[in-house]
Amino acid sequence: MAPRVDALYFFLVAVTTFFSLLIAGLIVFYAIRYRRREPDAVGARIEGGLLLEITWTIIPFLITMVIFVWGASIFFAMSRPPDETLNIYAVGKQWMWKFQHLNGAREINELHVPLGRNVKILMTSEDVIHDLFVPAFRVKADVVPGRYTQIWFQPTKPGTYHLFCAEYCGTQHSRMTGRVVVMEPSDYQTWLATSGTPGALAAAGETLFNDLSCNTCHRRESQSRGPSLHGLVGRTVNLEGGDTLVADEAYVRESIVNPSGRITAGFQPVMPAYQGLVSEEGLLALVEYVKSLGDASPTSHAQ
Amino acid sequence: MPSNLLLPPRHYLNDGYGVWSWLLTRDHKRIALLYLAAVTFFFFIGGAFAVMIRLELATPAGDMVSDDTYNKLFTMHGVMMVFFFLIPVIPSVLGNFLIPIMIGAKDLAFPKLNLASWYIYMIGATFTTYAIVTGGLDTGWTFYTPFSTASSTTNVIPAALGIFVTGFSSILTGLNFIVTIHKMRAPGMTWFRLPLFVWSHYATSLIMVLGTPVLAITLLLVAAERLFKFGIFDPELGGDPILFQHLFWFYSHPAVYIMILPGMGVVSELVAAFCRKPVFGYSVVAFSSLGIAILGFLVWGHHMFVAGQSVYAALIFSLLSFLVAIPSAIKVFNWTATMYKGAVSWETPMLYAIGFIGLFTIGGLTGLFLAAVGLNVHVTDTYFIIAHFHYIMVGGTIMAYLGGLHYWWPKISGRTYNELLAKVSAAIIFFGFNLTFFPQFILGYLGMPRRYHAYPPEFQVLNVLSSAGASLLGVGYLLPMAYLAWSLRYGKLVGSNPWGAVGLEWTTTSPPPTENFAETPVVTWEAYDYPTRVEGHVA
Amino acid sequence: MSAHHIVPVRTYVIIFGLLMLGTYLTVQAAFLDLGAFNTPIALAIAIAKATVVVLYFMHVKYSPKLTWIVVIGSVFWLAVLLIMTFGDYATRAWRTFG
Amino acid sequence: MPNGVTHHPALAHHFDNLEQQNEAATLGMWVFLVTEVLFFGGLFAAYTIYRNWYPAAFADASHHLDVMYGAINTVVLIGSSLTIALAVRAAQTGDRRTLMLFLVLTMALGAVFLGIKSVEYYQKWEEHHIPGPSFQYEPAEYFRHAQVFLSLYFVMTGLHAVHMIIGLGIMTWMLVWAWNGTITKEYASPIEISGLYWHFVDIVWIFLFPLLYLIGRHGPTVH
Repeated sequence: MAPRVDALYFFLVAVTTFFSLLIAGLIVFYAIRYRRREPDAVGARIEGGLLLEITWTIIPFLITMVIFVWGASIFFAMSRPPDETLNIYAVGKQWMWKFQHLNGAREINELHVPLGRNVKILMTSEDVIHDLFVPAFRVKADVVPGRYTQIWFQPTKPGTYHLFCAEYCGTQHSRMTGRVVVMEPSDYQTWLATSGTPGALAAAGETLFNDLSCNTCHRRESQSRGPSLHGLVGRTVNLEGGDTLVADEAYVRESIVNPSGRITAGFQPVMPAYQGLVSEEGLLALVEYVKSLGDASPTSHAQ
Repeated sequence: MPSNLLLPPRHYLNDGYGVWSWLLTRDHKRIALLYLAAVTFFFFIGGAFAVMIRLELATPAGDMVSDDTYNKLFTMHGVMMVFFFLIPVIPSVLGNFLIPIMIGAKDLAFPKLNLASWYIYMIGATFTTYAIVTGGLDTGWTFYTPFSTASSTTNVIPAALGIFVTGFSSILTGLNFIVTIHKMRAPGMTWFRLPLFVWSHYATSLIMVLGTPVLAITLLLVAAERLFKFGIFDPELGGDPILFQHLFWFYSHPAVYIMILPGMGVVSELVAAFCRKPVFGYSVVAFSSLGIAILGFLVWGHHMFVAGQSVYAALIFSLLSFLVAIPSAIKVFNWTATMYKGAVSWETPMLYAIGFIGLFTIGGLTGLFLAAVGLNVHVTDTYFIIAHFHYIMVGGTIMAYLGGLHYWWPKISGRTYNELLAKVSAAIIFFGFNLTFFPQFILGYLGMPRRYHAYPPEFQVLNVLSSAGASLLGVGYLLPMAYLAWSLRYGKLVGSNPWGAVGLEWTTTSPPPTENFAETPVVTWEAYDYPTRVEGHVA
Repeated sequence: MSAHHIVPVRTYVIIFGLLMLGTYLTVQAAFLDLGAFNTPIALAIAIAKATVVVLYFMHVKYSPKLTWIVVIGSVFWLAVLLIMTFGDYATRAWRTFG
Repeated sequence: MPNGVTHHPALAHHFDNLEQQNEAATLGMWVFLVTEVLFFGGLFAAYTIYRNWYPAAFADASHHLDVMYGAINTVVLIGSSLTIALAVRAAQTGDRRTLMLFLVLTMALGAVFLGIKSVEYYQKWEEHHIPGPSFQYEPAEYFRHAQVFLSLYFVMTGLHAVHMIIGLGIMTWMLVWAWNGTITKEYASPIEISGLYWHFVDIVWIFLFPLLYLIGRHGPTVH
């Protein structure tokens, strides 16, 4: 992604330099060529020229449209993560970054990623708006409390890169920095092995799922009081009142925090709101657990 | 050359003496000078904060002031400069003084309202400055929630209410200008004979009137949410922080056009006067002011490309942001075309105008980097943005303001300033400015985030360059204040038209009488109608 | 307005009657279950009432063209604020493709 | 001084004639009303977003508002629009007594409106429905979003009430001018522009009433 951004950047640098030199050159030339020689000289009476006006409206318009399309295509690619990605969760908190890998490994202000893999980071904040910015990968996105935002990138060169918080968030905004460490896939595997057990995050989610007694309503068989969560993420859910939506991590989080917002068709709004009762890390663990319930059981009620 | 001219026996400056003749005046010219004093005062406070920021950033480690103090510094610099200097400066100083004279009226439509605007501005500005100096404000001039509503512990409510009050001064000035331009033009002064200065202030007033109320309600909601724990912008209580950004930028982007459009109006006057020929494509330049004012309201989303806005909304805002760049480009081309075959003089105001055109071009084109969404993701919230808007604000508005101030100084005071000193200070300002802000483009591309108290060591060289430039710029701004004040007492006397320019303001005496004209002028000539030879011009 | 256009009392009373009717209608309509049409109807009635007040009570019907431009301008700008802000929220859930 | 015409006491020095001054005053008030439209516009934008986000909670919370009070207030305010329109007409025809009568009537209706509003606010205070630390709400799952609705309710109707109070202040000022004869047939523009302001405040309420009081008043199914 970075090379595409750089290409547009240097194209624009060229456009800016060209027009700046053109205008500056013309002004200085006219100022010298037509400088006032006698104190009461007067300039030529030129009212205007329609042809000139049209040319310097159309040409900038065309150039800007080219830049618009180019910029939009890059943005489209940026906002659409590939289907198969290595998912990492990030929680921004006043003045530190907490990263959570699927194997339960937790990192503060450090992020280890494998070379060449598509990495998607799903982010949320516990307090104010932060912004995960890795200049080397040309990616940046605000981390907004109360919802999920995401960035994705594919590291191409091993090494250590800066990670900044780019949205002002208080006293130590400028200390809320970190390092992204891109490792060879083999080194990454060894690092992963030493730092956690596979599937640990989903397991943590399951224990939380049971502790909060979610399983009393949400069970595999269909006639339970809550909709079955098996194979939920990615499936189209029919809501009360006729709307439908494709379930994603944000929908799962929203349903835990504020269930009465969107009620699955055929169910009563009886689920209590867990707003403030579950930490953001807990919510991420629950979301991971729900995603790990991959196989939609045939008897599941809600299509 | 000893000037054998004398000041006119009766003019607005000697039409009453004493403090009350100034504090209770209803003469738009005196109110303009009241604004001049107030605005200059707040400019130097904001400037002091800027110097402290640059001193801090000379070293990578944040070692001059504490984190909190630095956060207050950049917030105070932003608030002072945006709300108390850039927005009011050209409209309330030059606009107030000149619009009635340029359209041949005795005064603005509502003189008492005009004085009330000054008092509202002073109350709001001093109250906010008191709140900032005693407790400080650390939310940035943007007041982003939920930091400003839930997390900040500084004087957010006093500052928000102070800016809320100052906003009304802007609304009432805009209202005054619109009614004056519509209803009080002299006989024969049709819309297309108006000077472009008046056109650009008309467009600016539209923005002031249509945009400022939305900022007012947004700041009121922030204050209400802090006081009563409402749930409007705080996600904890069910609100949405991005809605705050929508409402805030709905005003704050048009606000940047409030800051630049008057500057464009001044430059159109300067280029016409110092080339002594009509502005190339008068009606196109006039309508592009209106185009900027209207399109300016449709583009605010480009401040929020990374804020979590929907992809499609981002694309629409990006497309419209490119469209709003076109009228500005047209203006630059028209100014350049005006200089073709003109009698181009190199007096100080023209140097400022040339500086404006060059720097504004760079500022405008770097805006295209930010309108392109894919690129915005990388450069937003970095020093690239800081450089972009300082090229427009400092390279544009302040250059135009200084140019305008020097151009109309003889009309305001009846005396002229020292030409050599003025040219030297213009050169210092131009050079100091570029040294301060051009390195920041590179810093931004390299990824140095804005509002950072400490930064990685590899950015130090560019930051030191920028800090050096800032000290030069600071000195550069002190010079005009010195020699202009000095010229009030010792400046050479000038006649009613020292530049040999065309315009109603040059037909009345310098300084003009309180009712501007002996009797209401009747306009029969087109705008910028230069005769073949300019008589009565004193070199 | 400048020509001091005097509006007969009868017109004012008729307008008042229309506004009362509008209020009655909007209250009754609220208690009927019209599904998705409830809000549009309520807004339509409110806009109609507002237009009537602007034209007759505020004399815009007899005012010069400039007043019309000011009124239409304010409605247009309010629409820009509402539509473009809501546009972001409406399209947030759309999946991006490609 | 302008050539020879008897200088009307109310004509300001910088205007050529009274007509130009009246036109300027009217245009000035209309431009001010544009700022008011956008001032309230910001609140309507917030209302639109949150009602779209939380339809069920907004409908449920809207049921806690008393439609009867809202309807009466609407009738009262439209009535005051009628009386101020008749007052403007009386000023333009130079009928001083009717002018003063209708001004008093308008102020009375305004006071009635504010009275009913304060009763409603007191009711909310009793039911602990004022957003903030003391806020309580049944059923519990709508707690947060009902608080958003009620905070919007209080900000919008509160701001409207403040504009009503300012309106009453203006009307008192006009009453004094009507009483001491400043308002005449030629110089009726102060009453005209006060009327414009009052009508605007009425229009805001015309939108507030359905949007706040009449959401989902029909049956249990939540839309």
